[in-house]
Amino acid sequence: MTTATSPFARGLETVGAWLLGLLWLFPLVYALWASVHHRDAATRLDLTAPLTFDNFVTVWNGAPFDRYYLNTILLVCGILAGQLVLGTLAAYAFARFDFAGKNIAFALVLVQLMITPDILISENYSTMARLELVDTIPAIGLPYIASAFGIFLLRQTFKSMPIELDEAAEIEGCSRLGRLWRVYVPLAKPTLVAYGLVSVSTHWNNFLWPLVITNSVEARPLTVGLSIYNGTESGIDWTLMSAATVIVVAPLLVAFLLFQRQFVQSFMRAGIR
Amino acid sequence: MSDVELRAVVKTFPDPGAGETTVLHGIDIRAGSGQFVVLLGPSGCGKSTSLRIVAGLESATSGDVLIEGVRVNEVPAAKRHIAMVFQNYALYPHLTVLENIVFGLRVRKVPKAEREAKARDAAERVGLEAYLKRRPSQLSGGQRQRTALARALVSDAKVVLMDEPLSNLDARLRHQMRVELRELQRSLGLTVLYVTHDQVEAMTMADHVVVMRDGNVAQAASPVDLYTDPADAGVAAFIGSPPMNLLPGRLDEAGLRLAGDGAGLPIPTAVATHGLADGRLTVGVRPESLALTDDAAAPLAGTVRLSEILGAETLLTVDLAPGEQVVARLPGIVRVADGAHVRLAVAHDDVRYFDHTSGRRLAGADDDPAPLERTGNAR
Amino acid sequence: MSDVELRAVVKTFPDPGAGETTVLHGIDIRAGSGQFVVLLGPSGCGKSTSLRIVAGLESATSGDVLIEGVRVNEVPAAKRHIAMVFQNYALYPHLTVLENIVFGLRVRKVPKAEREAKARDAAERVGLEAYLKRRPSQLSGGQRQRTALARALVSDAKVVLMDEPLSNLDARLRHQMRVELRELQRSLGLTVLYVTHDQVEAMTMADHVVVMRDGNVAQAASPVDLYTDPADAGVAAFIGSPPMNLLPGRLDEAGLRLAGDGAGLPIPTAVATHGLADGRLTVGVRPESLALTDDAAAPLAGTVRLSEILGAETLLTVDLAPGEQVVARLPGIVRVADGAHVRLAVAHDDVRYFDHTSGRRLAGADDDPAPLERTGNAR
Amino acid sequence: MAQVIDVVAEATHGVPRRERTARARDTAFAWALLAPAFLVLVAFTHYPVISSVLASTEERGGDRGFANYERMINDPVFWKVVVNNIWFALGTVPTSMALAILMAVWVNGKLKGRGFVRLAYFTPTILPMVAVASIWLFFYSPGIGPIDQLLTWVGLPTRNWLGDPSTAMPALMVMMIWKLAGFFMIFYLAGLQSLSPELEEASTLEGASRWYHFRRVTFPLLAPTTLFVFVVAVTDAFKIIDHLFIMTSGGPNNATNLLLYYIYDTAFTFFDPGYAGALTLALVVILGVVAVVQFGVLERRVHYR
Amino acid sequence: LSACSGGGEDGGGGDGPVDLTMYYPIAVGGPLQEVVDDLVAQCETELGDVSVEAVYAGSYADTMTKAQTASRSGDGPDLAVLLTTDLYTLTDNDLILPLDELDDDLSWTEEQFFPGFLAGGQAEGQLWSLPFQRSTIVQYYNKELFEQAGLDPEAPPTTWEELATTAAALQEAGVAEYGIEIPSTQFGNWMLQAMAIQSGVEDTAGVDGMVEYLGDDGTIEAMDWWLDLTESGVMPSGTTEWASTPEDFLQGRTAMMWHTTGNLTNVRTNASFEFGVSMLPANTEPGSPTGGGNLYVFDTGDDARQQAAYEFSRCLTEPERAAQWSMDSGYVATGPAAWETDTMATYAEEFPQATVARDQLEVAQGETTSHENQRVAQAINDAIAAVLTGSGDADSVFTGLQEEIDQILAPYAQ
Ligand SMILES: Nc1ncnc2c1ncn2[C@@H]1O[C@H](COP(=O)(O)OP(=O)(O)OP(=O)(O)O)[C@@H](O)[C@H]1O
Ligand SMILES: Nc1ncnc2c1ncn2[C@@H]1O[C@H](COP(=O)(O)OP(=O)(O)OP(=O)(O)O)[C@@H](O)[C@H]1O
Ligand SMILES: [Mg+2]
Ligand SMILES: [Mg+2]
Repeated sequence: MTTATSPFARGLETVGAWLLGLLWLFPLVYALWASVHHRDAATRLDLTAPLTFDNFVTVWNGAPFDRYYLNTILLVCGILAGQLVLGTLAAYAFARFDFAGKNIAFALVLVQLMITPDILISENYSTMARLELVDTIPAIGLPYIASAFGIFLLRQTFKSMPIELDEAAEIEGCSRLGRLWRVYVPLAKPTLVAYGLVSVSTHWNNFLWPLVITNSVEARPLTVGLSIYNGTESGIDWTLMSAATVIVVAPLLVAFLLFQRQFVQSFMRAGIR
Repeated sequence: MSDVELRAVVKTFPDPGAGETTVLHGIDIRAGSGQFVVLLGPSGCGKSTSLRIVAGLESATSGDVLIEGVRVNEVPAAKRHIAMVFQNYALYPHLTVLENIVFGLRVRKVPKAEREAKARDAAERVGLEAYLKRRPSQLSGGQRQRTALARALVSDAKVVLMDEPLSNLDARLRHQMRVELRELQRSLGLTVLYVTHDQVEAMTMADHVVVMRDGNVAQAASPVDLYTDPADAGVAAFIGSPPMNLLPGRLDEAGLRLAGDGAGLPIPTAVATHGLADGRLTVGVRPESLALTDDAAAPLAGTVRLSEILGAETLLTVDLAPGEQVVARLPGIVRVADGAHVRLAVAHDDVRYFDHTSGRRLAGADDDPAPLERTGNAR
Repeated sequence: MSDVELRAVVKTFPDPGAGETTVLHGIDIRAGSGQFVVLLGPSGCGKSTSLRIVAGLESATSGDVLIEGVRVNEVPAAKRHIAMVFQNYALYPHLTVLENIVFGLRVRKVPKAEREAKARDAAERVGLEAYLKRRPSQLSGGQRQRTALARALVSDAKVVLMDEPLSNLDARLRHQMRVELRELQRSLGLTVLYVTHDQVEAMTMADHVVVMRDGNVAQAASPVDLYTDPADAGVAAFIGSPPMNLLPGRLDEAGLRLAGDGAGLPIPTAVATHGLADGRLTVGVRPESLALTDDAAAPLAGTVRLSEILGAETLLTVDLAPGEQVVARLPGIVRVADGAHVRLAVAHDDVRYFDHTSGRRLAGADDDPAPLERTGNAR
Repeated sequence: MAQVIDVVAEATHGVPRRERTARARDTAFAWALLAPAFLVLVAFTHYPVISSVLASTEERGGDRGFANYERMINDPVFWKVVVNNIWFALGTVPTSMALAILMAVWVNGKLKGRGFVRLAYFTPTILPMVAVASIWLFFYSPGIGPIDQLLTWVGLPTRNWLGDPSTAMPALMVMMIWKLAGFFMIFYLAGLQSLSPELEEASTLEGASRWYHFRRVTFPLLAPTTLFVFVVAVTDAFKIIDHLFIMTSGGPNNATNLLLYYIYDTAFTFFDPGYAGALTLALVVILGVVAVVQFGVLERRVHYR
Repeated sequence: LSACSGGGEDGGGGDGPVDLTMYYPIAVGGPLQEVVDDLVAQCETELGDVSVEAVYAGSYADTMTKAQTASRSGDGPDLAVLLTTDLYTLTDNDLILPLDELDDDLSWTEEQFFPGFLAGGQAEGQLWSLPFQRSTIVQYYNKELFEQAGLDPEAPPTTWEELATTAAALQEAGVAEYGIEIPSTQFGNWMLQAMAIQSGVEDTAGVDGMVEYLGDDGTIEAMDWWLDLTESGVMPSGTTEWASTPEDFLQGRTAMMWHTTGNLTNVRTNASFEFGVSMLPANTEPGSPTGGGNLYVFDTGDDARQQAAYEFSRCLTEPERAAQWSMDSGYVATGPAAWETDTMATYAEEFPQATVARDQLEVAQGETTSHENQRVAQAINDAIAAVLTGSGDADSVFTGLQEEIDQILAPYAQ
């Protein structure tokens, strides 16, 4: 698209965007930097300091990270799958149907947005204990699979979709669920991918509830491994903490790079005029 | 058996500010099984809304929708087995042309081979074979419209609704599609409700034309009847391209006086007997009933305001008096200078008379037997 | 001064699968200042793309875009001062009709009173006064199109691009808009590039018509020249509604033989001298040049396949031989039974001759002076 | 919430019979769609909230009463954290939303190195909050932190950012803006994808500048996303407390303490579930009121399609 | 009190092994999980019929949260390592058992543990926990910087005046940005308690779960001194972060710091310079509070398990293992016997800094422990921050603080 902006203003914007980007990236860059330096160099920002991978070795040996990866991947996939299914169904109801109790129901969903599950861990622990799920991966995920955040987000997305496409599919004999699956979901792909990334990031990094509800290595996620290096009585060792952080987030960075194209695919209204 | 009927259907929309606006005031439309019914009417008169009510996309505020004689008001659109070409296409932007076309077939679980075959056939009919892999955003306007058309063609529905399905196609393609559609409709026995603004489509394709106006049915008849026997001045003025000229006329001793300095027309017997209180009426003359003449006794005379050469014919807009114009449609290319003074002959039989206030056709005029009709080579 | 020119413009799109697809193959289009230029051509031939390149919404892969003689390839759209009616309207869904219309005026900080006045005037021209407060989603198709039109009308741009701006309007409104637009264009001295599929619009509005085909300019000429002197069979077949009949012909001793059992035509002098190797050529006959006759020596004869009564005229499709049809356009309502055997007279002067392989107009044929043209009341 | 009453009223009168049956069908279907989500919501949100609020009426000794609420009204720390939270929301929400939109517009356009910049903006979302807090703790370290090093370099006096009540809160706000802007950017970016490019073309032709187009077309059309982000941003301003555990623990002297952190402390550090329940109810009420206001004012103005 | 009667059964009894769960935090950096697992395995073998699942439960706070949450669901741990200061919180919530109920004769504890550590487990005339990972506050100093500043690296300051002058001297010499850092966040109350002890305040550990020393003149004097240090510039102004103080010390930004002995291993492995550890300086007398965590046996209502848990915790705290844990973690070995083991003796020789904490125990008081302990600690921390950041003078803030604490503790007053 050609726009009214002059090349100069364009350039200025590019510079601005990049500067902001570097600023935003700085903490991660710092983490990367600290993770490959000795402890005494890490906080001195001495650019000539020698590199080392000892931190990674130390951290990797400090916890069964391989198992934690597996658990975390199972966990976030499970949560995401649940959230997408439950969220899509619920959002569809809110976005496209007019039904008795709609606003009450929506308000009840929003309550979850306002309460972080962290303060409900006591009650939720009891529930899990009653379900005999303590110390299992499903127990970590269950409280999160109905996400008000996701329902609200998808409701907004579905509501902005051209009703014409829904109508066209209805005429062609598509059932209500069929339309959800064949029209709404594919059209919401940018949002779904964005949501997926955010959800995965969130649960990948969630700590307190997984810590409380699990006891064994077989069920625990990565962040428990990371936690050993975070703010302890003896102070923070930024190099180990950074190395642990890098180990934890590296897959997320890769996932982001892989998926980012998916939410920049514009073809929204081309079929309608 | 797949006849469709709207009975006394009223449709009201909420309107910002105005509270509500009623766009259909109790219309009755019927399309018999296997019939091709065209809805015609000015922009905004409720054509699309009527189709959408038949399809079940909009619910009638009151009145009944019947398909095969059964009231279907409560049946959801997905269960009505109707195909539709939307005025705004409504193509799925995330699917290719092929996928768009087979969408309904996939929904109905038609086996893959079969649906591909059907889709290819339909694509060929509309000339899109080369574009099957494209997304709608990569198509031209006409190609999008044809995709929408093909999508309706592959469905097995016996009732097909089409909302200006050819409006963005060129004349040649449109001619071709017209023939194609009509043949398909006949061979499959489809019941078609078809909205168009194209007079030619209306006249050539329809078994039956429903002329709508302001949310009412103004007249429903066969195309020829509509042309020759318009129920009122409004319908008369709407049919034909360019439409019928409507001129104010006055009966006096000498005859029927029209605007301008022409000689006027002889009083038609039917009208004379009709007893018009003040002697005023509206006279309808089709452009093609007018011809240039040198006869000083010609009923109409005026100065040429505009001459438009269409190739096969020429349209002459003639100012009769201030604010009074007639359009004459003359065969071939006719060059007349703007501002020239011309006289126009009127084919008497082709004139229609209407009440000057209500616009109703004057009853007596019906006496003349099918007056526009003739046989043979007139030219 | 606001002439617009495309010079040797090539446009290539990336195409899924195929790598790239070239939709414009180096076209030259020129619209002089104050000219009304119509782009005509089959669906998908590149008309909208050409307009978008002029507007700056699409950049030319190669070639130049000139406005007022200055190359503007690099000038962003916003600085080109061009108004456009988009084929798919591109209305702002969140703004009312009024807000849509005044959008550009607000951009330009036109004082509120002035822009309201302008908008109301434009809305009145297109008959939308009653809908100013509505959102696009609450409008009918035609009303949306008119909103898009009004939006272009209020702009002060001297160059206006219109992409099938009347395609969804009824005949009456379309006629009215045609006159309106033309007047506006003349009085403001606008340079208009206008895409249409409507022959009448093309013929009546254009100072100049550019016929496009497959991303090339097939012919550019005044409307009448185009009609009377088509450069090749393709253009001939595209102009006119229904278009010119193209029939295979053979020269033999007796004369020019056409398909079917008709008597054929006398050999036109021009063609005879042209020296056709195998004696084969393509003969173009406009539907309105055909008339029913009883003369046994009529050049064409066949059985009626379809008769379409349009009211003012009747279209007769006649099978001459298997696979060979002609369409005749007869004035008035003509009732002929399907399957009847008819003979058709041909107005000799109106016949055009084309090379049977290349489709080129045979040079000699140009000798005949403006043959379709006549004066007076032919009927 | 408020609209509920309308709905109930609307459901019972003024609707033609046939529309009522269609509505009944919709109702059944919609609730079937909602059922799985509600099962989980009720089990893991509503039930625990109710039981913790019930616990708030239990007093030491086993009686029921409102002592915890009385105590809340008289608790200066409670009022302090509420006020803190309001400032925190005011300081973070508008800025992070504005930045998010700016970022989204930037990385949606034809920027050079778009993919990289996009990743840069998104990193705060990827990084675990505890790690982020540790890193920012370092950034803010008086003297050795990069911020102070920069200040020293340009000759400005350094500060004890987190140790000084007047700078601790703004310092945390900056970090939160950093954290949230990139997060919201993703949703704006997805929202931008649903806008028809033709609209930008149309307004460009009319001579609209990018800013004008943004203001008059893009932003209004992004309203559904904005409503979402706004509600989430406000609740997040009340909800995100992970950083406090590592950075300030709410100090110095409650200068950075937030309501939820106080609730958490009360429940799990002070072992006072009753009072925590009362505070929880206060949180839900505050956010609920804010949400009702947001919806009441905005939902009506949001143009969905 | 739901504790059931008599813990008569010996050694877990019953048939088959008893399955126990133990929660433990890791409060000092590094991979200590393996060490814990090793200790646990040793005791499993030794006791024979118990099997213990040792669950890492995050920080002390996380562990407390987890223990509390799980116990409420009847799914709690059998034993856990928790802060000694959480004692009253645990008893007030009926989560733990007094060891007297499990063992009629607890005299062995007096032999095995330093009395200063043992005191942290005593309340209401009963013993509730066994010392496990214990610490005190010590003074770390950078010998190299001392030398550079022309000070005697073997003569760290032993009084407040000396501290102030040494710090100022270090700073003036330009060898470090700050002379001393005493962290005031997170464990600020602990630091303050140390200063109060040094100013001669008694019963800072609290009496029967009540805290009464905050309004004392000595406490206010301590606070004033602390404020002086920050204001004189030998220490950063405002509050000083607990978590980043060790880093400042390791970076040479500060020449001295007060910090937990739990940090010893960390400093030892990461300091690129010679450092010394000394007892905290005295105002009127030397002194420091103890800190760290003890092993608690939880009230699970199952006699066999409770008994087994007790046996197990006893095993874990045996001198050999206490010595090993001390060397691996940096915590102070909990009793004389542990110090006398061969390995520990060698270690102390190699690394004499480790013995300072032990020696300091003689003048140590227990860490402040009260009902509503965290709330009280929070209140103290807030008051410290208020003074340090200049929002009130020590006198009025601490008088107010004592009133506030009295109010918090009023329900527990007998
Ligand atoms: N983004 C695109 N990618 C690939 N091909 C495209 C794209 N846009 C248009 N085309 C192709 O370019 C050709 C010309 O398109 P254009 O829209 O200019 O046609 P048009 O002449 O306006 O047709 P119509 O009358 O149907 O609107 C078409 O064949 C179309 O399929
Ligand atoms: N959602 C709506 N709210 C209010 N009025 C509406 C709504 N939809 C349509 N209308 C109005 O109803 C009338 C009929 O609309 P409809 O689309 O049926 O017209 P149409 O006959 O198809 O016209 P066109 O030929 O222009 O497509 C129009 O005047 C239109 O403005
Ligand atoms: Mg319509
Ligand atoms: Mg086009």
